Amino acid sequence: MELGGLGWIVIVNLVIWTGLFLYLLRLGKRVKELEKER
Amino acid sequence: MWRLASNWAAEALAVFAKDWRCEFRTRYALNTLALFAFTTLVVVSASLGPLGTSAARGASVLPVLLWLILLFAGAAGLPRSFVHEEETHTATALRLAATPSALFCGKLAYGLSLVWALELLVAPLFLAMVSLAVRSPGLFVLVLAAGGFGLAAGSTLIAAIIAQAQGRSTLFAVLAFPVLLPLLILVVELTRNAVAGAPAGMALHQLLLYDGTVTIFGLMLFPVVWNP
Amino acid sequence: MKTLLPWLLWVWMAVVIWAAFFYSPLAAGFIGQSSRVLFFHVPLAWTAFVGFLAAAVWSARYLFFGRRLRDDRAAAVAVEVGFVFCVLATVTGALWARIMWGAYWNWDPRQTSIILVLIFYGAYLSLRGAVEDGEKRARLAAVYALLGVVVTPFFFFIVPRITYSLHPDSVINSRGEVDMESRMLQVLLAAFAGNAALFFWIHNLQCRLRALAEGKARP
Amino acid sequence: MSPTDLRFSGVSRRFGHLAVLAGVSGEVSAGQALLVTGANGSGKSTLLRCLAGLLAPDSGEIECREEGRSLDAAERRRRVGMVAPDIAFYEELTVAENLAFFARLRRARPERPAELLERVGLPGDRMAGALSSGMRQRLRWVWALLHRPRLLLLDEPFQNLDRPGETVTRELLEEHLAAGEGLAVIANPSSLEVSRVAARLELGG
Repeated sequence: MELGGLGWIVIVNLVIWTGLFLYLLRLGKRVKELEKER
Repeated sequence: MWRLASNWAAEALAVFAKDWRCEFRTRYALNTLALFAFTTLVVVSASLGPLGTSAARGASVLPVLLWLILLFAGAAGLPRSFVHEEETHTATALRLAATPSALFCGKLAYGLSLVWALELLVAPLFLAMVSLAVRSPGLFVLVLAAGGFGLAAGSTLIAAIIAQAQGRSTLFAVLAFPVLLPLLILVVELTRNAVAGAPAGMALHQLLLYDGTVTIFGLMLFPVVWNP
Repeated sequence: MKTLLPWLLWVWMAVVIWAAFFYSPLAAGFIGQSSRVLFFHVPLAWTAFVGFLAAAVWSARYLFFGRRLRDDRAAAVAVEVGFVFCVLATVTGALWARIMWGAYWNWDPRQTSIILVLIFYGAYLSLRGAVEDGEKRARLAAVYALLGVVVTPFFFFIVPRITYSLHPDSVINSRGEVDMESRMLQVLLAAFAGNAALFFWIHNLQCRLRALAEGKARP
Repeated sequence: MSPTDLRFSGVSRRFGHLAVLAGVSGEVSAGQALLVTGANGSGKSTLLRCLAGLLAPDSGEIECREEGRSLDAAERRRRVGMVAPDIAFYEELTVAENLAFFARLRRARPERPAELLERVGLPGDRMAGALSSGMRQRLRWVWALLHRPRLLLLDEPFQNLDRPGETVTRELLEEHLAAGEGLAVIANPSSLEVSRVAARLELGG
């Protein structure tokens, strides 16, 4: 892939963002489960 | 007020005297520091080879090596002042008896005298072994003194922190080096200036500012580190 | 409402990403599309910075206002999450540097500073790992976090002197003005707001998770 | 000088997941002793360390009052004299040098160490590292009493002492309490016969 091209930037950032969001969702689910347990 | 201050000074002095008396009986810190510094000194100047004699390149590289030797020798000997108290369980008695800020000052004075003694040994030997000529010796001595102070102050505070943790010997380097790095950069820059005979410039003010900041921070926060 | 908020943040960030590519113009003097990295790289770095600052504030609060363990927990989580953000900022920065300067790493002042910050907070985390007792760990780590805030400003004077910079002007330039195309600035600030929200969201969840885990351990 | 009182309530401390102390309360006034008993691991030493200000309790109040004023942790620490198995001295220094150092820190009279050493029968010129365990215990007693403490915290105080050693340290304790200004908290696995014990606290079980 060409460096400096749009594709490169899109891919890197989408990886970061989806990663962070998936992490956030998983965390939220775990906290909710644990809080329900109490 | 006056009595309070003189009591405080007497306490700090007592800690300093106690540390040196223990040191003279065992010679642990003096031996390790001196041997460590001397060995690295020989290794460095022997493996350096011709670079040491090339004045142009030497003037920029050699100050780095000098301060790295001092830094690592300090890291080998300085943390002991607090680690030993915790390891031999004398820290409990000291916690109940000493005023924290006076204790910090006593320990700092002890560390400082060790570092200055070390510099007195290492610096002339280093200059002779790598045949480095210093154009402004006054600045060179000043940098050694102020840099040594910063090294002792930072190390004393970090030593107090790691003495209460596990894995002390490696942890000291991990915690101390990021804190000492600005100091290291400044003293290397100033030592280069001293070697080249250039004026000290802003770096000297910044070095003194660093010394003052770390000392005041240590005096203020050491009680929190030392006591629960 | 509460279940809606994460989706709102989702949409917000999606809009920001769209705007970064289609709304904002390209900045002058950058190779290809590379100036668009700005909208991802800069907010990450800012957010990490805010996180570390917040950690120092929580540490000070722990030490001097009540010694509550939840302040310590908040400081620890802020450093951990801030560390991740900081790593991401470093990586995006390095990728951009490869495009612009031809190498991933070239000891630019910014790169030097960010690696020093990473080392410092790495040391903070290893200190936490080396103390078992909760009260002691909180106390020692808080002092170290504050020491960082006192010592790191020195790099601000020193680092530019020992390295030379190719880094573009900060958003607020050396004359203290904001010098940026207004559409770019809008997207940048929106991205920062999204990042900060994301940071504090993760922070909040992690703190609750840890409080629950600690409560569970107690019989 | 006015007498010192100590009161603590709901003191809890855990180490990791292990709750060593769970909500312990008690009270002692000047001239009295509190006797704390309990099996090994019941938290006697932990309680004493909390009272001395060497360990922060997770929850609970420790209040030390003098002239109707309550003291902060640093002031309390200054009034503590402690005999405990984990108190050690500088092995490279002689007994007299150790005590001179601590007398300096404690602002005690310079003659005080020698007087106490003579009472307990301990040679001042012996290296602290070369003491037997019974002599070490006597040194701990001398160290604890250097500055005429208000709060005397004794953790297994007669451990390793021979008959004369126990007699003289019991006398010292009696004198400390008889002066009516300070108090004592005594922790021991089994019950002890000590005069002026006003309250007993059984930990664990």
